[in-house]
Amino acid sequence: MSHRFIPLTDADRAAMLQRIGVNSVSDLFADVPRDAQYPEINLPSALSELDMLRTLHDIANRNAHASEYAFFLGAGAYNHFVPATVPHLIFRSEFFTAYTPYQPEISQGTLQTIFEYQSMICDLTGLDAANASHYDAATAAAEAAVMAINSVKNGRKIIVSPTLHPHYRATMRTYLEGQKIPIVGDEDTALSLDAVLDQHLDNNTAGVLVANPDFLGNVRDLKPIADRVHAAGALFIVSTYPIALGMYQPPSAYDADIVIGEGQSLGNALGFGGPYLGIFACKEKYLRRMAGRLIGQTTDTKGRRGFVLTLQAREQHIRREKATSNICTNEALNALAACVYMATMGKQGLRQVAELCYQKAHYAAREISESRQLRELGYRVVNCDSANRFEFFNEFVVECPKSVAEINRALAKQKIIGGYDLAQEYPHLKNGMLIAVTEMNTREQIDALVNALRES
Amino acid sequence: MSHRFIPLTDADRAAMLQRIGVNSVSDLFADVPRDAQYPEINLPSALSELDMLRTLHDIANRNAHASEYAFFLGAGAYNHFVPATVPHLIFRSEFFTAYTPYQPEISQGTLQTIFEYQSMICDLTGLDAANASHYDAATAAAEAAVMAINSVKNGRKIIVSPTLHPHYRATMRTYLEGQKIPIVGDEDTALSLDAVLDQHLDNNTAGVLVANPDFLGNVRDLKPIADRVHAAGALFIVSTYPIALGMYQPPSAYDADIVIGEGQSLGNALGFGGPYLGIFACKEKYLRRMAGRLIGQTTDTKGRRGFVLTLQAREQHIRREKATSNICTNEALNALAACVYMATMGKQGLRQVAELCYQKAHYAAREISESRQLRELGYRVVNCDSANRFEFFNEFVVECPKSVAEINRALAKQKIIGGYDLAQEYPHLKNGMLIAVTEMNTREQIDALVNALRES
Amino acid sequence: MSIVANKPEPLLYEMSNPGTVGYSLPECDVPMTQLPSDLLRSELNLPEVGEVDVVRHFTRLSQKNYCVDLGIYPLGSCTMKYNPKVNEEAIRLAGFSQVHPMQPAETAQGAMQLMYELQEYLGAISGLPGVTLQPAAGAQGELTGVLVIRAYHLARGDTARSEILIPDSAHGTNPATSAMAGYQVVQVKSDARGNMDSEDLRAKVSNKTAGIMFTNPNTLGLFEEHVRAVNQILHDAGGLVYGDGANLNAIVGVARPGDLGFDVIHSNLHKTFSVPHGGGGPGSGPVMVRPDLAQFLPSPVVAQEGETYVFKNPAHSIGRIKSFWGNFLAIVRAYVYIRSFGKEHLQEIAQDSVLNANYLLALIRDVYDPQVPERVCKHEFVLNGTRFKKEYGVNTLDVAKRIIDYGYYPPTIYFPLIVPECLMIEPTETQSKASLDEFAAALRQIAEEARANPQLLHDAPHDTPVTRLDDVKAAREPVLRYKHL
Amino acid sequence: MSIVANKPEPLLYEMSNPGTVGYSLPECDVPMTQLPSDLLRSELNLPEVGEVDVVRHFTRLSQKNYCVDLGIYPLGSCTMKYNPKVNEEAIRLAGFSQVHPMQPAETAQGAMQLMYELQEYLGAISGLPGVTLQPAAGAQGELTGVLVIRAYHLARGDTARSEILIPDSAHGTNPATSAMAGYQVVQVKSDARGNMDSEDLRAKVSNKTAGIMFTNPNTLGLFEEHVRAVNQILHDAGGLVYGDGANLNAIVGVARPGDLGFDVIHSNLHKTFSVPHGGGGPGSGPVMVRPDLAQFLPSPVVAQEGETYVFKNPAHSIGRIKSFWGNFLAIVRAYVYIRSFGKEHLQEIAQDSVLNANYLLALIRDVYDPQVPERVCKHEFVLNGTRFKKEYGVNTLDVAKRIIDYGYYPPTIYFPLIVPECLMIEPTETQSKASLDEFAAALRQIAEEARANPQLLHDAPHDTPVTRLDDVKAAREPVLRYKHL
Ligand SMILES: Cc1ncc(COP(=O)(O)O)c(C=O)c1O
Ligand SMILES: Cc1ncc(COP(=O)(O)O)c(C=O)c1O
Repeated sequence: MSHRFIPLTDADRAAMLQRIGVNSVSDLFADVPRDAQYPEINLPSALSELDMLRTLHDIANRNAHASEYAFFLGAGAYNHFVPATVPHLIFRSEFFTAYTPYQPEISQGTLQTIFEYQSMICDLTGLDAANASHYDAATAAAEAAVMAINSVKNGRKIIVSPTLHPHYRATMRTYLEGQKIPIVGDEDTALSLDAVLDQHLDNNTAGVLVANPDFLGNVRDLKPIADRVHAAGALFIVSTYPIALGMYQPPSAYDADIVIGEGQSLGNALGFGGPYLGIFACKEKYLRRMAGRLIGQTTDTKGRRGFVLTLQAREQHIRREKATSNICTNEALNALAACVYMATMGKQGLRQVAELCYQKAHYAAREISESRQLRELGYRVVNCDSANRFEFFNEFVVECPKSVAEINRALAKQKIIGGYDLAQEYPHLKNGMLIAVTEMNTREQIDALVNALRES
Repeated sequence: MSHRFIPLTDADRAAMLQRIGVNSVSDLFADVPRDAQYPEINLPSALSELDMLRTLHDIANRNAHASEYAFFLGAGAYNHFVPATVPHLIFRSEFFTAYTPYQPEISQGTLQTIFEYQSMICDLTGLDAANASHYDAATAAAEAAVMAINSVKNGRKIIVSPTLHPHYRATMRTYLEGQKIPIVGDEDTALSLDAVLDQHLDNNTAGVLVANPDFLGNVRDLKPIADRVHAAGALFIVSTYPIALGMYQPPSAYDADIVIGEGQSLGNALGFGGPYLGIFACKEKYLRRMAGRLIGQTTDTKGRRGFVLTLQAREQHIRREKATSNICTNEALNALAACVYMATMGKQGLRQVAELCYQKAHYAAREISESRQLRELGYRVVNCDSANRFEFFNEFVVECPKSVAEINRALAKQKIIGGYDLAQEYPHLKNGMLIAVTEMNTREQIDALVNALRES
Repeated sequence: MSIVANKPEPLLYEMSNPGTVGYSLPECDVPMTQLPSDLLRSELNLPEVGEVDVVRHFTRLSQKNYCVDLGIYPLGSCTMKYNPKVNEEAIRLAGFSQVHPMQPAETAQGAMQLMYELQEYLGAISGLPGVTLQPAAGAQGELTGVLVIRAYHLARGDTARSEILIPDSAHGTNPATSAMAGYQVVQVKSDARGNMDSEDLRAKVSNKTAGIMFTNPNTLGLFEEHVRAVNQILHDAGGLVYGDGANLNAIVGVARPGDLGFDVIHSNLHKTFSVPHGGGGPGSGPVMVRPDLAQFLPSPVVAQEGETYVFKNPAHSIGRIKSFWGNFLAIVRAYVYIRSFGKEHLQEIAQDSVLNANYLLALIRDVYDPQVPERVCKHEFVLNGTRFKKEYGVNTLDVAKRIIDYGYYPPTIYFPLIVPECLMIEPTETQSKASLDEFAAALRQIAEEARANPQLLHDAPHDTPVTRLDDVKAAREPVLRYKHL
Repeated sequence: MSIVANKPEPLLYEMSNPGTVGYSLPECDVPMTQLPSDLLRSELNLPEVGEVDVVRHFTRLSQKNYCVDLGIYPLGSCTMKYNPKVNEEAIRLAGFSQVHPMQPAETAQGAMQLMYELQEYLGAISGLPGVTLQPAAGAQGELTGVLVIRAYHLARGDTARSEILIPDSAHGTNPATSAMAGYQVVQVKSDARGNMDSEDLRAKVSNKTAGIMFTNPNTLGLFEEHVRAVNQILHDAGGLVYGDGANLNAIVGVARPGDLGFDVIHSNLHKTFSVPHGGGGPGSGPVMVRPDLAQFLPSPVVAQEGETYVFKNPAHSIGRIKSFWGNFLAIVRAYVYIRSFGKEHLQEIAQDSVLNANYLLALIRDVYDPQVPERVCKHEFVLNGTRFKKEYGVNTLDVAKRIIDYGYYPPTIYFPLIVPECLMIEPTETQSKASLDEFAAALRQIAEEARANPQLLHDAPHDTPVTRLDDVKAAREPVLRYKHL
């Protein structure tokens, strides 16, 4: 029997071979070494659609998910509300099964939506230009580092803040390894950013990459840092969490040259880590050094507005080994999701999401820090200063009396996914749990977490 | 704040009122009795999308469903496989949010698909013409009865087989009550069809409605019945289960004049009973007496093929009180689902579904009837003749040693939804359980059912 | 894609290639039984097409349809409002879509709770607390309601009532329903203000009158100014008042039919409560009645017993009106619409739909002719095209077809039947002011074209996959199915 | 809808109406904290649009796109095959879509099992059993693979290798990748049969060679006839062989790169294994390596320990290549594609894609000029448009734009760079014979038009929302965002 995904019958095949003028399909593979043909391949047998679905249900059922568990886990990926408009629109075949918009006359849908995405990212970050996406924030960070190296005359190294996401720092190292560009600054993850700059910032610095909110949830005005970085002639690169920008001042306010960020939170599923969305924006003057695709507005022969892929001369298709990046396939559909998300939430909605995150996280932190019982057990919220003032957005660190892994195992039994275990990446935060709270966490869930900590 | 479903702001409203030339919205309601305006309406408060979804999840979680339970329940609604093409296509906005295709130039999508649906129903039933749907099989049965009354000169009553679905019989009675047309034949639900005809068939009979497969699952060659009915000058109306027609001879083979059926099984969700799909087909000569919408093929002013609503002069829009039916909104999207389903399954697929149902049901019946233990407990499969030959499609009756409701309660604890309890509708089948088996029931599930019956 | 959308699409049958499959099924996992060879069919002429071509065929066809999600769909009397996308998530939940109507009530408490709550909401909204969700559409709601009226009279031994009054502006389903229920239809004239002519009404009401069926606001988009008087006349004569709730959108939250003297009403959930129309259906047409009529409602309704929901048969039920319990998945959507607005916002539906209609009318009333220019309309309004026909030789069909060229669905035309060359426009509350401004601009331009270049309208539409189709041919030699070669 | 699709669509920003909302969120249910006023932003210029207009805007825009679900999308090198719809059900399961990458491994065993199994399948299919699923796309797979090669040499203390050989037919990502990894690119010429020129290869290989990167079949759609010899030359020189698996579709199930002498290969899951392209992404580009190279793969990979799946860091890993574990939801889709074909049908993908390409070529080879006419092609073929340009004054861009008028997406053009006026066609295995016949007929007609009426091609496309756009203007004065007034 024919396979449902291949609309050819044996009669078709015979007629086609005849038309081609060969006797059999194997004539079409005559140039493939005979002895290598048709190896035994160890795969399971074909599944019907029904059995496939059953298998997938079984597999999916082995994962704890956010419809059944209360999630207090962030660390770069966040459980935010996705309005129904997003899946409805991005899964329209016309967007979903199209390719990169090479032929603009029949790709205006993708082109205009990505142009709108670029515009919204500019508004959100305050920067001048944004590209049509990187794989994720980690690779956007690496590309930003490359861009800084290429933009700064004596740029020979990159400084990263220790509170930049550990995966981003690791990815940057892998990316820049071949080009022998050192990434410094996170040797001691307990050091403050100022101390790091004291130690490393010099005239050979191409860029300084700082997260805001940082990996531990803290937010601050980075203007003083930016000034130091600029004074040294380096580019100031900020990694951001776009939901936070619903309420906080944009990185342009503290003069960031490049902004990167993880766009997952803008309407994209958690999806066990991907596909996500690498946001990348920069100031106008660095525009032509930016990697990735750009959509530009222009006019057609009849004077009508239209959108095209532009400045392609920067890209690998044309520049080949002189391109600064090899990126080709990107995360266009995730950018579309972000675009639909921002369109649906709008100016007011994005602010409200941010404030809900802020309020709920601060409530959670307060409940934990003010619980005498938890204090006695040895729990302590780290992100509060001596005056007991909290300075974070929606994520904060709790120092626990025992291993976070152990606590999380107990929480999971109560259908709670606890916070990120900082033990490995931030050894100075012994038994540190990084707790994230979003608009998806109800007060009831937060109270349940606090209770569960008491009992765990 | 504005509501998300109403894209007007207060500023808009003010400008619009001004343009209209009134002072306030209440001026627009001046003709509504003042004292009746703005009553206190006892409704819950508005829910955000997220809270709405949470509420719906909670409600849905209170229902046992076929992803978690093994279903052996049919009785007119069946748990069949729905290929992914069906939801993907029918939920395209262009189909889903369109109205009845009154303006054919911009409704060819709906029109052509329904034309294809009509064609497929004709092929499936063997009849000449099919309409674009009734609400469900029950109302299609009622409309068929009306059509018979209008088509047969001395037609003054309708005979129904006792093994026609009880809901269809009840609905026919309600529909025909006002017109004072008696429905007879099911006074004693234990009587055979032949005995019923002996008792009721005469020259005043307008139509005889028989189910095949019948409500108890049995299939037979109805030619002898059809001959008797036709000899009496009445119309022979057959209620069918379209999946069964994947393997069984079409009703045209035994000369049915009208075929009705429940189209739910063709790609429509169980959905707690609706929306479903009333199939209605008839011989050419009765065509102009058929109720409901019809799509016809024609040409446009440039000679291009196109499809239109046709023979509308039969309908209530134009004939008003002289119309034979008041149907207006129908089940077009369910007909589309059936169309996509049949397109996906095709000739071979529909046959295979039918055979799987047949095989699995017969396996189940055999396992039950051949289990010594069950026999000793008092279980007996009714649908087998003295030679122990089974004559049913995918549903059969098991006589149980105790109340079916009680057994079903026990089964539900094991995540099995047992068969339909016949006690009320078929008192002669004391403790009768009507068990349905489809391609969705694995051998494992069937074996689990048999085991559970042993223990219940 | 315009180019693809304008290409002719073959019938699936014409794409069929024997041996191709688009399906897959598991192997048979049980021992085989011999099939009953004497009962098997020999052939089944369904098309044979691969999955990819099934998907492409229907995707391409879909693009030949206009829909609410593309723009304004101002079909008067149809309430083509935006359908919230959250419902698509909701109705796909296995706990709704994969629930069997006959499974034990203990295992379907969620579904029954939702139905019970919707019954309560519709009772509260209509002011008529007896509710059945069983009817599948408005027309079936009408039949249900009229049969309830019939049962009421019969239960009182009042067997002589054989007539139903219906205004001449009524939708065709009203007279058709009355006839189905065994009643004679007596037509009541409309007056110049679009109300029922009260003299005619008084003349026609009698002790043969079982009741009256009317829509309020009516199909002219006008609220019956003497609604209480009309209902009083009926009640005085021993008749009941049936409200065709197709136009409930205009008053939902602002006034309750029960408070206005209606005894029975249906609501088209696919209109007021935003169940998508699906190219013609499915819908849902619950019926609400005053308390003493609840005993006649179809079986079953959902009742609450302690913490448990149960199906109950009303004491003197008219019986079943369809199989199972109603169009449940449509009911879920209406439930969402009501709860999304809630008690705080519900009346905005009516207020803004009426505001939108009056605004749109204000934008065009100098170039088109409102049927009753002296009144404010409710959620829709009716234009009279007589002048266009006389002065420009352009009829309403031409205007409608020309609207297509501007990228909009045309309004309802030639209904209600009492208005010559009728054009009936209903914008709904889900249109923005900007979208009405644009639509009005198009209508104004068309009026200008009708004057200056009527041929443009006669030839419209111009850029559609097909243009005007031969209806006469379609009806004279009906081709209702693909004919195998 | 053609008329709607051809209307200009405003930018969302241009639709914005201050105060309108398309969202809703729950009330804050916790006691409030003072916001940090010194850190707050004063304005955020996002558009303000209601839900209905959000939906309509993007629905209308979607109809301005061609897509696989509308018809053939014969972009050479891109493998635009049909995307099974079952995946849309699959990836919406909460157990996939709502799983956090950092949650404890015990709570994500299903996801890890699926990843582990896909690693095994890709190892089996490629003949290279070390697998990472981390790369997000082909290009990132390339970088990963080249860094693995680099790590291999360095681990052996072989620090002098600074060059990567790349044939002149290569995709731009190959040289760009090599440069990113710190290598010099040395180009190898192609010969007249479309193979690598073996003399040139021998001349360029040396003890400075870290490896070679090539695609097989290559971007001419031709299988490297001396694949084993090439690989032997590299291995003899101490270099490794990187296979760009973008064209794996042509040989999947028929031959394994590992058996042909490749050491490292990536697979674009969005090509061979039917992950939808999403208008440019996301994709997924797993890398497969021979056993001794597995120690260098990115961290982490999924391993099995007893009944449990765990993340493990390879001993001498090159490090992370992105955050988390890879494009998981893309991985799910590839998993479905492989299991839907299974061991019985897998090779049909290659066989039928090659059959389709050769058939299509046979239908048009008398009117278009294949670049290497003497060979059978694999899953795609390349035409040379020089004659059209010379004889008719029609260039390949004109031909491509004219194809749009026939309702198809044009093939890849001007790639590979070594073929003048190149047109590169890949039909994939998911096209029916009938669809190829139709497409060929259109191509033949266009060839005839090029001769008879070249202006028709110069002016194409004719019925699209916009026609040829001014690229120069776009690049010279870039407008990359909406500018607020
Ligand atoms: C005024 C009026 N009454 C009744 C109906 C019939 O309702 P349904 O189509 O839901 O059966 C309609 C439908 O258009 C209507 O407009
Ligand atoms: C031959 C070849 N190599 C590499 C790539 C890059 O792959 P990706 O787009 O997945 O990054 C492509 C993509 O088109 C290709 O065709």
